[in-house]
Amino acid sequence: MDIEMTAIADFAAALLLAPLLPGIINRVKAFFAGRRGQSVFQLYYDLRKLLAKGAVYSSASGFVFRLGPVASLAALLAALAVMPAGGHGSLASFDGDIILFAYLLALSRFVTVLAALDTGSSFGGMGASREVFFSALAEPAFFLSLAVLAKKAGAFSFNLIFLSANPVTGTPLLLVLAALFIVFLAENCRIPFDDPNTHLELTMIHEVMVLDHSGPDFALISYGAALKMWLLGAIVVRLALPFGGGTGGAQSPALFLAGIFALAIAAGIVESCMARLRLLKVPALLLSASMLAFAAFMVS
Amino acid sequence: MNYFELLAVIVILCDVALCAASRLRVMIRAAAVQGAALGLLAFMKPVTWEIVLLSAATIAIKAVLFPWLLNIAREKSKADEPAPYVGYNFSFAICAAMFGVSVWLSHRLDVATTLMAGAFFTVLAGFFVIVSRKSAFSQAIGYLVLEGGVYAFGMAMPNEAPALVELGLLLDVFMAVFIMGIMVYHISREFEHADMAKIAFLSDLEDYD
Amino acid sequence: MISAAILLPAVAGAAALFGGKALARFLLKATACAHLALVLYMCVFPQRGGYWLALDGAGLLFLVLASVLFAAAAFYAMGYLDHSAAHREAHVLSPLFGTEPQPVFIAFLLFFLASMSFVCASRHLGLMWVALEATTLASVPLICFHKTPRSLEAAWKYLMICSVGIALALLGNFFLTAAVGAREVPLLYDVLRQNAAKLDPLWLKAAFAVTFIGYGTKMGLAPMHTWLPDAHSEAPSLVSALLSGALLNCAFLSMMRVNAVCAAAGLGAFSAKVFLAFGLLSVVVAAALMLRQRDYKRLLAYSSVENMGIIAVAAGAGAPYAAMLHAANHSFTKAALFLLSGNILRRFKSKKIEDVKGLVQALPKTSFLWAAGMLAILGMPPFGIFWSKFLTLKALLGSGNYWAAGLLLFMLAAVFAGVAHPVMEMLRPAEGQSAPEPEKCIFILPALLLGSCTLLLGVFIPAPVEALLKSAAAALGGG
Amino acid sequence: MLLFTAALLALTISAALSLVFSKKPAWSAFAGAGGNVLAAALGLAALVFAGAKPHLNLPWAVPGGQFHIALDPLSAVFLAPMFVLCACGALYGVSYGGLNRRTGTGFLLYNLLTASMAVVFTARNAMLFLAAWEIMALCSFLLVVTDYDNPETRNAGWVYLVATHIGTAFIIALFALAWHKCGSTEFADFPKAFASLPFAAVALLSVTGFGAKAGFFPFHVWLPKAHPAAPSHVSAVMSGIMIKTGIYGIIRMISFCPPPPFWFGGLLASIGIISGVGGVLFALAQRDIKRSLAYSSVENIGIIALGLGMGWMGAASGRTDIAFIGFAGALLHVINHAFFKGLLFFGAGAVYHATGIRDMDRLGGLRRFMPVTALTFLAGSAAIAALPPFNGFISEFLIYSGAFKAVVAGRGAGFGGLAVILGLSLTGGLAAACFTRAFGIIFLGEPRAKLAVEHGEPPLMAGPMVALAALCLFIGLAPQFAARLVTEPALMLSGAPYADLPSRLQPAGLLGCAVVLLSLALWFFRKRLLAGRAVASAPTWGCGYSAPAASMQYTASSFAQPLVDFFGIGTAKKIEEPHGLFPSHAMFRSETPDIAKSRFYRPLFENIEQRMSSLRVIQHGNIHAYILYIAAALVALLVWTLK
Repeated sequence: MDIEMTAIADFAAALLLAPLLPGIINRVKAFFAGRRGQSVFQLYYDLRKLLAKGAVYSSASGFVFRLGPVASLAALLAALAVMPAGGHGSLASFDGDIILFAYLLALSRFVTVLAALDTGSSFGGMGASREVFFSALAEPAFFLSLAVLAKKAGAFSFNLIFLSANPVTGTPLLLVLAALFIVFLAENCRIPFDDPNTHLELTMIHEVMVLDHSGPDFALISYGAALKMWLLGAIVVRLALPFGGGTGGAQSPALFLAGIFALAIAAGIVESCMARLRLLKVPALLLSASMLAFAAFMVS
Repeated sequence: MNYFELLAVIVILCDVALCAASRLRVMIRAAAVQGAALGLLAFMKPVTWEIVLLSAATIAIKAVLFPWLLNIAREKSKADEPAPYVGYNFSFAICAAMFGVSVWLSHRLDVATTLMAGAFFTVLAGFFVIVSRKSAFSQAIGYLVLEGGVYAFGMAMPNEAPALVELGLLLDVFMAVFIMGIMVYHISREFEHADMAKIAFLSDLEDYD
Repeated sequence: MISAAILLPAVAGAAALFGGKALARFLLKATACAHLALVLYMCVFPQRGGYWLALDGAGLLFLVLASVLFAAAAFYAMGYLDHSAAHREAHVLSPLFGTEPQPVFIAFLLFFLASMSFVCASRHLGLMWVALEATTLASVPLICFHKTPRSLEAAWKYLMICSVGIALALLGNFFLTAAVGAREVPLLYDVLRQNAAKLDPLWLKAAFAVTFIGYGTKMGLAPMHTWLPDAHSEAPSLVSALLSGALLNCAFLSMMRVNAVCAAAGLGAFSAKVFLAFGLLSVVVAAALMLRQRDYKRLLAYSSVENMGIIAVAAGAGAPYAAMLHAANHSFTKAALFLLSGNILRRFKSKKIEDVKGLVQALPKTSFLWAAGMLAILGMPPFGIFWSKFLTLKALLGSGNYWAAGLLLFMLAAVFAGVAHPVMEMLRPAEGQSAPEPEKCIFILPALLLGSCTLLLGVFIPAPVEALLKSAAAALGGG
Repeated sequence: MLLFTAALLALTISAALSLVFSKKPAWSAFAGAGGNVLAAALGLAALVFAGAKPHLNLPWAVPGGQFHIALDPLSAVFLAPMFVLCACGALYGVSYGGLNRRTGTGFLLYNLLTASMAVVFTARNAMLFLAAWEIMALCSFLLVVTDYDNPETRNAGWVYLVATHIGTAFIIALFALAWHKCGSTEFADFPKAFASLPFAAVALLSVTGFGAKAGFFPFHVWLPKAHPAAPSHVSAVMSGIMIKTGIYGIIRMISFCPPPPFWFGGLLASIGIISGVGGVLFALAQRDIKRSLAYSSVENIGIIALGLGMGWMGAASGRTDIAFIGFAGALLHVINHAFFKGLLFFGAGAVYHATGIRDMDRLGGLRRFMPVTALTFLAGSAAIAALPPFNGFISEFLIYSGAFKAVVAGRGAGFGGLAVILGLSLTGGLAAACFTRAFGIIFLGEPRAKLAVEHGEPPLMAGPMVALAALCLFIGLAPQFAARLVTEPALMLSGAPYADLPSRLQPAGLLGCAVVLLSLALWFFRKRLLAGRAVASAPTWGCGYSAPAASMQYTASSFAQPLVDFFGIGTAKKIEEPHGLFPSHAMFRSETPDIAKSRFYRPLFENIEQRMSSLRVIQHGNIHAYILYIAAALVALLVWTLK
């Protein structure tokens, strides 16, 4: 694999800029609420603070609790290597890397859920059970969208899909984007599915799983969450913006960054305008995402 | 109306008497007369000393020995004769029907002699007695009559069976009714009655859970 | 030599009848061994047949089966008679003969063997009929040896139904003579087959139909099977072993003789259809009556009806070799199972399956053989019945009647489910089981030998046995 | 071929020896386990050094019988995992079963089971195949009912025996038809027979017959009853290898037929989806560990069926490359499933051996007592949930690639590919749920009931588990070796000219290594960070609740409740609400009976039994009626004859 310099630059950019996204979303929510809101770089400060702190481990937890954050971040970093996140080709690209990408996300979810169960508290179990339930329904939607992309692009590798001669356009594009946006919100536990900054453990999903982590572990987890947002956002962005336009040439990184920040803003807007869905209504939304992707497949 | 026609008619009349008889003694006497008639029928074939020997044995066994054996068993068991499934009068109608069928059958198989019709009628009568009478005695007599019918059918055949087979046949019939007599004696002693309708313990009918 | 095989047991029987208990027991053992030796000798050096008596392949096969089973039953009887004499005073015919019951029992056992040998060896169809009637008469006193009310009822039903059936068979024989017509053709098997073409087809078909019903009653095909479960479950176990293992085969032999004549006269298709219909009906009726059966001896009896149905189906599907192999396998397995059921009955004093608990602790050797025998009779591979069932199915599918094959497979599966459950219930452990009493080898050895015969046929059919089966199939294969 | 026959001999001789020494359990255990391990070594050597056309042909005097076995690449794919897993199972069985009077017969049956499976995979004669097939069924039945005392095991054994027998009936019908058509029982002549038989008949007979053994969804009913009843090392071998004989049967029989039409691939794919989703849903709904693992075997068989369906759909639509990838994925999943399912059953067995409890709701926090089992069970769970560094991902990756290639190809195969993707993704998500539940509830958190558990596991149990976990990781990280084993048979089945499978799997393996290396790096980074700092331990945050109890943790049924209720598979719930001011007792219990059994098989069989036992009335005991039967039969026959 000839790894050009641009791919490495994109990889580094992603690592650096990922924590910005949550900051932007919180800033947009604050703006809508008439508040000034915390600084966009708040997550950077938190990370620096957490990495400097000690840690408190629950007496009930064991080895898996400590392995959770580490393995989850490792999986996300590997997923980043496969995703052409910077506007050019990705570090590693081969037939079927979209499958590996999906299953790396599944691996990070797997170890986070196990870490939550290891705390021995009923809240950890509750969060884990809901997380597993929603991701089981989100998975088919994600794969159906990938199928649509693969069918249009005639190949099933991210690079070839994004740089393909005839990208997805027209109604199929809209349908796939809608589906992927719903999956983006579900996977990153944004508002319609889960409220990231709620205080009532009974309602949390993602937050309650990481409730017991502290110090450097919590830093790794928050950084992982930001990275995950970047990854899934990159897919939506690379599809939405009219890159390449059939030439298959490299797209300017600046345009890509603008796109991903715009996506963050859109997510912030959605979060400000909607309240959390009732738990029993969430599966309906995920199924609608699958329907959208299926419709896209039919149409294209 | 040669003698053999007469003998065939006697066989038929005995069958009718059997089907309609209400008391066991009458049935035994009718079976004895029929046995004698069948024995005499053997002389239809060209007479050789084997034929004479055979018919004498038949008469001795069917007309003399069986009635004596059955009467002994009957007195010892002191069993009263249970009513048959089919009323006596109605059995007359069945006799007529059976005779009609046997005549039709003998014409259908183009062997239309009275003896052939008589043979079929006796076989059917034997079946009827076994099926309709409840007492074990009457079943034994029914079997005897059935055997007689088949023997008569053999007589009516053009070519005669070898003597050894005839003898074996007779020996078997004798042994069969002999053992039946003993069995009836034991059943009547064991169950105090010989009504086979009541003796039906061996069955798979009891309902399962 | 052939007539010796018949006269030897007959004479021994007569001697036993009037001799003392010791003489009778000695005669039983001696005759069993002598008869077996004679039969095996006749296998090695085929005998030239006479006018009345001759041994073709089929006759020889069924004679060997009868002889082997009789030897096993004879040795089992040694232990059985000591046991039963000590426990229950039984006198069936003794008042007439004024002697101990045992000699009478042994005498009729020997008469039974003599009559079966007579059936296998007779060439003349009329003579064969006489022999078959003799087997019935010889076996009736054996069934009601213990003179319990139930065995008397069973014996009477057996006698009455079989005699009526056999009388019909005699009628069939006379129909056959009518079919021969005026020509002086004696009812000799080979002669009949040679000029079968000249027989009047209408009479021949009628003769076949009547003899089929007659001998079918003796063979236990549905709907004439009604006597079989009663007789085989109420008789002493060694008698039911002989009844199931050897007697049913003789009835099948006589039926196949008449079938061969029909096939030679070109009516093979017609007779095959009759065999197939009655065979399948027997399998269906037996399967229905085996489901949720609560008496293990009746279960074995119905299994005999089912296996006779399978043999009839094999004959009907045009696979005489499969029919012969299945008859041999079935005889060995069923006889072994009946002998074992005798052990179980003696230990648990009840024929009800739910009364038999903790068989494994109580009778370890019997329970192992019982489980193996049940697996064998259900057609699991290491045993021979699997192959004969497979061949029957192949013949059925080959001859194109797929529905019959489907029905047979379904019924076999139903029987498997129906039988496997009670057998597992019998082997279940029971709490508070008394120490297992020593099982006398006289009760185990015969069943073990018979079981190993069927295992041998399952694993590896030796060449001489193969030859015997092939010649038997050829003898009855007919035209 | 000599090595392979040596392996078979080693198995049979060691089986006999273990019976002979049954008086001295230690000796019989040594003979049995040693024999099995030796046979495994010989067998694997036979696979590696197989000669040009290795086959052994001995006469066998059984009607149509011929002892004809041969090794070919397709058999090798099934034999390799069999030898490995059976050897591990033998070692595991020594300490799991303990040394008692049953050890001798246990190893006799276990080694005979291994030998019969080996013969099933290599038999080239229908009679030998059937004999080995039924002996395998008989040995596994006797092993399932080892614990004969409790009625549940007996019932499970009975259901298993009847199910296999019915399945075998279809196979017997198939072989009988073939024997009649081509006049010989040699598999070499079967193509001639199957060419003249209608393909639908052969396909349906083999899918039903072999599907019943493989455990396709409608026929799987015996699997969740039989596997939990068997001792763990036996259920590991049954789940890992024995149900694969069904898959092997289908592949072998269809390879004799002319190239199957498109609908056959569609049929297998739809069976795969139903079995996959249905199996994992019922695995989620079970509280008994081994029942859950048994249902997940049904799911994995569904995944294999998806791969095969993809293969045949690809072949039918002329795309041999899709066919190749589909078959390669299915065959690789056969191997992978054998390893990780065996590992999981060993883990469940170790838990049962230590605690005597199989109900997950009463277990928990076992990682403190059984660290090795916990670690290996974690590896097994990750592998079965098809997560990257492990082997489960590699085979599903292949099936996915085949499906995506079909989607890219478009037209008919496209929709087939989409269906496969949908089935696989749903099954993957649910499998992750099922096995996070299994591992989390059993090994993590606090013990939910008082458990009398001694620390650590016997070495003979830990060894095989570690070995299998290492094997799963090795195939996951370096898939090119396993790919080489699978390439040839996949080529043979798909008819593709040439395909470079190792290079297709290489990147997936490399990224697996990347994940492992990154985790290690981050682990040491974290350890260095915390080196100097204060690391305290405190009770878990219970949102301020004053007296948190271990029983307040999420249990297996509550963990699965959202998913199980969403898909609605007939869970029966028994609830006793607390009532009164000071409620004393409340109880919630949920039970999920098998939907196929309760809705389809039970009513069907009761109906049949009802109808058949109505025939019993003919045996009522009255002699007169009996004689009427004879008369009626005579009249009927005469009328039919003379008409």
